[in-house]
Amino acid sequence: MLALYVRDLKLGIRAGGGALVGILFFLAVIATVPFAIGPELTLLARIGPAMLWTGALLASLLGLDRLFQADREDGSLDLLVLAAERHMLPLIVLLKCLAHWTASVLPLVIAAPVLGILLNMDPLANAATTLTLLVGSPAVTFVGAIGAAVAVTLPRGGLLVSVLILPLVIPVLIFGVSTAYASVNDPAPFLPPFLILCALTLFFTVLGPLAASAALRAARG
Amino acid sequence: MTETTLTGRFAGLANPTRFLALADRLILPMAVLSLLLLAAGLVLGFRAPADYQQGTTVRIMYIHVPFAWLSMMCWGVMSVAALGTLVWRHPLADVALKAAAPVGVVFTGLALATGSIWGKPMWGTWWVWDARLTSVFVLFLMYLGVIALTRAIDDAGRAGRAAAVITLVGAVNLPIIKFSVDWWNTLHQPAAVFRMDGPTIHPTMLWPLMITALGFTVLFFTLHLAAMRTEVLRRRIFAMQRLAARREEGRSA
Amino acid sequence: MTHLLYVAAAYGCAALGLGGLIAWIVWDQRACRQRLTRLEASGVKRRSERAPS
Amino acid sequence: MRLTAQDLGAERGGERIFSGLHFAIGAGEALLVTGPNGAGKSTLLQVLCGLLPAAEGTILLEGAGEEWPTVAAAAHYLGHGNAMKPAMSVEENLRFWREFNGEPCLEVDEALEEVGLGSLGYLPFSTLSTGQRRRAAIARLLVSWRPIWLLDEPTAGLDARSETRFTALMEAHRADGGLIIAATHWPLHLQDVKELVLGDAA
Repeated sequence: MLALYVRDLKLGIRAGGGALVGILFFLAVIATVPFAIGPELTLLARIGPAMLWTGALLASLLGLDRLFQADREDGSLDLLVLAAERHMLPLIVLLKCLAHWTASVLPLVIAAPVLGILLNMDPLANAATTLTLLVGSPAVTFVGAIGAAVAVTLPRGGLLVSVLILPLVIPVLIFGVSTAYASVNDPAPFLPPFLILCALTLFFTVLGPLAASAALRAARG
Repeated sequence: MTETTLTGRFAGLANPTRFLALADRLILPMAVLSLLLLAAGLVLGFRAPADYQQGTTVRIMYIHVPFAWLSMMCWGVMSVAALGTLVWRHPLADVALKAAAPVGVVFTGLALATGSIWGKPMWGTWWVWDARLTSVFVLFLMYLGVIALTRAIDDAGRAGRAAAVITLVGAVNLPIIKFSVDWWNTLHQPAAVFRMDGPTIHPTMLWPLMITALGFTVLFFTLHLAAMRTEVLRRRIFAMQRLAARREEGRSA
Repeated sequence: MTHLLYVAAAYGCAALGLGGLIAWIVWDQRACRQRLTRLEASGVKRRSERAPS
Repeated sequence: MRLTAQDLGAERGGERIFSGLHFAIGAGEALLVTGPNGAGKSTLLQVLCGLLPAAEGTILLEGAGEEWPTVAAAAHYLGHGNAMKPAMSVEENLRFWREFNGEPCLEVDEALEEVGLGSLGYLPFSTLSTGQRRRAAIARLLVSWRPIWLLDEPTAGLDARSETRFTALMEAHRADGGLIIAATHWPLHLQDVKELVLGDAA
């Protein structure tokens, strides 16, 4: 099983993989905000966490449709489904999601604090946003895997994946951003939304692979 | 300027093998030269008196300003290489372009980093949307785009031509970006921002700046040449890999 | 006094950036040379080399 | 080990492809599935290995012991795709499949030698020609042991020499007690082969 994780990780990082595109998209989204809103530092600081979260969310949705499409095109998806006796399919999907998260989404989380500086966020908000991104982004990948599995047979599934799973990802966005803001303006509680965010991630860690493997099997017919 | 004479020599180097031989001979002396220049420039710079207003932070100027100049110059070199690919059909032009982009992105990134570190004591924040810093930031994005483009397409010829077009389009747009960012900046920025490198630099500081700038320029061309050499080797590897596969195919049929 | 800290930070950052770039170029070059020698070891002749023989 | 199918039927996209198929294959035997294009050869193979649900009829695997509970667990499926990643080298691909599929059999370089790609292991998969890619895909069958081989157009793109080499490999597999079901247009020069013709003749 580890071999699958290592293989997908290697493929993700290579030039052709989605990692570079995700980072570029995230950078572009964050870079355009100040030009639209103006170099007004206080305003930028206020919307900083929201922009980081939206940018990271959309960037990780971007690379998701290639999650199963590449394997389907060269025929290895059939073999992965066939190996269900030896390795449970949900486990295979879980590992592929983790590999995709490490290759494409983790760099986004690492880049977030640097971009936070561009948005003139103070260190506390920056750290809180990065923490929530680190905790919340796996949920996005796991939910996205369901969309990717459903859209694997469609020729141009890419866009459909984002539309399909955007509503499912709204809760993660809400709790992520509210946790980030709670760190800055004191009255707002920090721990409750943060714990809910962790719960969401754990929930999707289970639901995602299960639903995605069901969708993959259903897509065979 | 150094750049045009260099391309003159590039034109004579159509044959990659001759280029590799020249590169092997040139890289070491150029590296040593750049180290010497940098050492001299920095020593002079640190012996010059600190700025009356900023104190010792002005010494960041000796690396920030060269980085900023080089980030612009690198795009110039890439544009010449782009012309080489599209107009003069020089076989090594797209290699020069693909090799220059990573070096350019590092120099631009360092220009931004040193600029923001230099700005911290003055403006109290790490990043201010100052007109110059912003346009260098946009340039940084453009470098990343070219790098992504040159690595996305595996067919070298097509990738070279596509990157050349994007580089030339970028070069044409640089002044437009510069102008619009200045306008955008003055439109919103109420406070007058401290000008980065002050109109009149004291001669004792000007000399070290010139020397470090020259040192960094030579360093840039050394790294560019080394990156080009690796790129030529990589192309040779791809060709030989296909040959190896063909050869086996031929033998087994 | 903290000003010196900023100067050190700037130079440190520059050294890190340039060091990383140089390391990447050297590493990339060594990787390519290794693959090249391996290809040549397996007896693949490039067109230009083959022509004279 | 015996694989039997009783009045097997399959649908694809709501349309009945074939129905009422009977065959039984024991260890060491081979079944050649022939028929015009679209007669459902590939569908039959996918139904056998469980990739597609069977519309009617049953598939029975007897005498395989608990080591091979289902056909899917006991089978190698070689489809139209080669299941290899172009960006990775041939060796890396095979090493991945060997580790992922378990039951290691031949070493990677031995398998490559068997299919005549011994010297090309380190090349990226993308630089290989179609025939060489198919041979690399065949090498995947050799690196891990599975008693049942379900082959869909295995010799597509192979030249004469590779075909004879592949026939020898299949004979060796049958000798080891494995069984083969191959869907193909071209004859595979295998001895005492059972025939199953699909399409209008069935």
